[in-house]
Amino acid sequence: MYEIRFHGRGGQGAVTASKMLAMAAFKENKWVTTFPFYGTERRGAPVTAFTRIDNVKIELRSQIYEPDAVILLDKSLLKLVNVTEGLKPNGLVLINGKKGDFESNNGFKVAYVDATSIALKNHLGDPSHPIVNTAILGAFSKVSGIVSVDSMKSAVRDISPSKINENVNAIEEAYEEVEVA
Amino acid sequence: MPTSIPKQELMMSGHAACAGCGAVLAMRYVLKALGEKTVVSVPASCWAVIPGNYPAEVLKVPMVYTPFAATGASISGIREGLDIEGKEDYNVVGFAGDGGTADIGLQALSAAMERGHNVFYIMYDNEAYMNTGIQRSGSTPFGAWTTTTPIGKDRTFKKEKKKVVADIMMAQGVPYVATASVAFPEDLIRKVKNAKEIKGPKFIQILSPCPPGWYHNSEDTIKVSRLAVETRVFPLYEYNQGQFSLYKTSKFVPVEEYLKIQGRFAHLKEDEIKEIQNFVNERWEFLLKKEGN
Amino acid sequence: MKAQNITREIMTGNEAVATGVKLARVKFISAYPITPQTAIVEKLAEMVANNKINAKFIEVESEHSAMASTMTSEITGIRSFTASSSHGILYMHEMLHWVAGSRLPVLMAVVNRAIGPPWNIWADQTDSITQRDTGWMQVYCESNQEAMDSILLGYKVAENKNVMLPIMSMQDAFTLSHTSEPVIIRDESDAYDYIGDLNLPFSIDLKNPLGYGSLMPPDGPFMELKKDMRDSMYRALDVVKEETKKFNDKFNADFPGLIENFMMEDADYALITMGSMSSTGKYTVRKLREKGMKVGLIRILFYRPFPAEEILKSIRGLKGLGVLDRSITFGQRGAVYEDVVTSLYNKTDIPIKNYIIGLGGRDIRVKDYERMYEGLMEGGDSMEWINVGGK
Amino acid sequence: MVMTPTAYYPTTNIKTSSWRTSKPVIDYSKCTRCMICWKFCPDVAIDINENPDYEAPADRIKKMEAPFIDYDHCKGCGICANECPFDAIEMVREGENK
Repeated sequence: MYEIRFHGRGGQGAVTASKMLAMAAFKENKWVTTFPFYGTERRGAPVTAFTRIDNVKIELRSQIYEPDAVILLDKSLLKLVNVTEGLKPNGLVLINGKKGDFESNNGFKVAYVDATSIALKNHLGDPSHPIVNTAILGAFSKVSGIVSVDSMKSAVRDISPSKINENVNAIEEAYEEVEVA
Repeated sequence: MPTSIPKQELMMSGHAACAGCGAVLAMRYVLKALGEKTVVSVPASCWAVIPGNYPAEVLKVPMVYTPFAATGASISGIREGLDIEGKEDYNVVGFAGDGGTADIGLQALSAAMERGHNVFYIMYDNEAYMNTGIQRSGSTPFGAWTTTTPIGKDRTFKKEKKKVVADIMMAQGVPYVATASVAFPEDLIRKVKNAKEIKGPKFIQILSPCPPGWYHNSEDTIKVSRLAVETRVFPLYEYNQGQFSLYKTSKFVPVEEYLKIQGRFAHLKEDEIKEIQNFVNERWEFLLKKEGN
Repeated sequence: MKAQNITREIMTGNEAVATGVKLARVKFISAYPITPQTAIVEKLAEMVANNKINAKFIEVESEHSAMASTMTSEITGIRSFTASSSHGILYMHEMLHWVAGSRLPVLMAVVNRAIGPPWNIWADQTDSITQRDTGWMQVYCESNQEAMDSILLGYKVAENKNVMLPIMSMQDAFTLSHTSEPVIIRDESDAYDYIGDLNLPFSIDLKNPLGYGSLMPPDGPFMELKKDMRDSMYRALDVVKEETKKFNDKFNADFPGLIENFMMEDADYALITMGSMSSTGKYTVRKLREKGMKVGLIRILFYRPFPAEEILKSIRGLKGLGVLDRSITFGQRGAVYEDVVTSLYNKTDIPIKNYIIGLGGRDIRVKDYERMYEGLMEGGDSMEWINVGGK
Repeated sequence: MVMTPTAYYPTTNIKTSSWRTSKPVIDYSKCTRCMICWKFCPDVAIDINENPDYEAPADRIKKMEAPFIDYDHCKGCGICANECPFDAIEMVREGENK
């Protein structure tokens, strides 16, 4: 079982990202569950969402306490949340940002992608509220190897309410641009 | 027969209403106007007791009993269910007292009217909770004694004015709203028939005297009802899709004539009767203005 | 038998319920939105708006009116549905009695959510547990698949001529309602074939103008009617078993029925659970089994009627039993605990513990289950609060 | 089948005459067949006799349907006597002859 925790802000698409990821894995005949932690969700407020992926039916329904990967849709959350809390040894941290935004001495694999720039370039969201979820999923596909980029694109085609081509471009660009520290 | 009242009786004899009950006359007239393709729903009220004990039924049409607050929702469900079955020609009637309409049922009533179901809501207004033994409702008029507005040393009779639900319904934009009286059955039946022409929500408030609750003799039910109209205490009006018309009384009759034959007003002093006369005059002026006269 | 094309989709519990309503050929929906049930109402409204379901949907102003209009629509002979949660269930409490007493086989989907104060929108079964005496059958779902299947099965059981009682189908807030997971969409024509049309023997009929619920004095058949409701509730136990078998044959499904026994064959210690909490319980059972511990789990699906006989059969040979309550009652132990203990009275000497867990959405974790199984091995019949006060 | 709280037993089978302390008596010589008594009866206890000869005075030119009291259901409220414009109905105490 592979467990992913998403951190974002309301309106950035963290919950949708967790669903798209689940959908992509489902397309590869995996069992998936995905759920947000619902607080008083408002635009801008920190949001957490979870996705589990396994080859067999998933029974565990608690929140994810020891994730294999953590995805940050907004690097400013680094000040607010303990990103690596419970992260498994050799776990993956993927950050929407630039190299140097986050340092880890604990052996975690840290990856960066400037999802905000990619989203803006593809006119996803508006300049004050870019929607970065598809870009970050493209990067996640590359650095995790859990779900193929084709499944990711296919999931986005199923779920995106609009701007399908722009979202697919964002996935592809992030897939190319993501860097591991 | 020298009367226009339909002969057909859809309410039967043998019911358990008090002698001289105005509420049974209201039901009798409404059903005469609507005919047998009718379904009635009643909440907790005198009318839940009038049909008598199970298995007795007093109406020749189906009758759905509901909890107190539910009349508006009850008729909504019946209407939509019948429509789904293609029974669009059935009349669906909520028949509730003033407590079940002005107080506990107002929310469900207002919502049902707003949703626009093709239903009748008949409020039989006996101006207090009569089924439970004469407690004050929002529809009890100023000056009336009830068991919860008793004549005591520090607080006597109801000090607040009557909440007129028909006025609220007009303000809400219900397509057909009317007030009626059991003393004027031809007018009452005409109004129900006018309402029937409209596919949408209809609201009619019928003043229905209660001999034990108003402390008048049972033979005076019609007389009291008639005086309520003649003294303008309970003006009769019809609001039909924006057209408002008020029934104008021919002569001035002082409210005292209406009050003095009812024990519930027996304690009133001269200045209090004058105050009631002023309320009545003000409201009459208001209604005249509304009509544009 | 025709070959079944299996369609599996990812959907939330709320979407699964809405899909179940469509498959059950519901013709009338009346509902009032409340978190976390809202998505059911929105999904159904969208289906109606796009003609994907042949039903009338009315947007009422309260849960009381939702249940009142659902009731009267059902009286006209139309299969009717509503959904609610938490305070909405409490607000319609009066109508729940009225619907059951009128013997109307209405179905309501309930998303289990806590009751305030303080405000809390998360999972907790107090809202439906406190309705156990209204005459409604209750089924608690563990997965989104069950959330869908229980709608079809639920109407079938409720409308059985020997039952004629309403049913509520429960799913936990967020843990199912907002969790997406794969669900097999039952074949539409098979579903129609299975469910058939509602045939209410006492529906509104001008030729037989019945009174529905008129005044009954003490010497009228009031007690007899209540006794008949209770008898019917017990008859429903067999009907659930029969209908579960038919359902599973029809759809090649594995709906468990009244209860589910998980790794109980040789178990020494077992926990009784209800709803989505059971999944993490099963996960823990597997984990403990790997360590050689003989533990098992009994999941109650139908809480009303209460499957006393099935539980008695399952617990034979245990050394310890624990009952989980995700609801709170004051001045007595948990509601499910009480029902289990009453059912087993004088029939076993196994010590039975009570665990209060997961109120107000408090997460139910693997280590909580580990603690509970540990507690069973320690022995005794105490009551314990799990994961409180930062423990 | 299950028991349901539904029923239909017409109330006309139930006699409410015992509620009465006085009974209305129609003086057909004064009655004009205006049917006002029938119209205002809350007990539905005044019926219409369709036979135009029913209780018709010999000199009546235009024979009409007549009201008659259903004493099984009349509760004796007195509205009919009070509303009759022709004083054709009198309330008589039960047990006294008229």
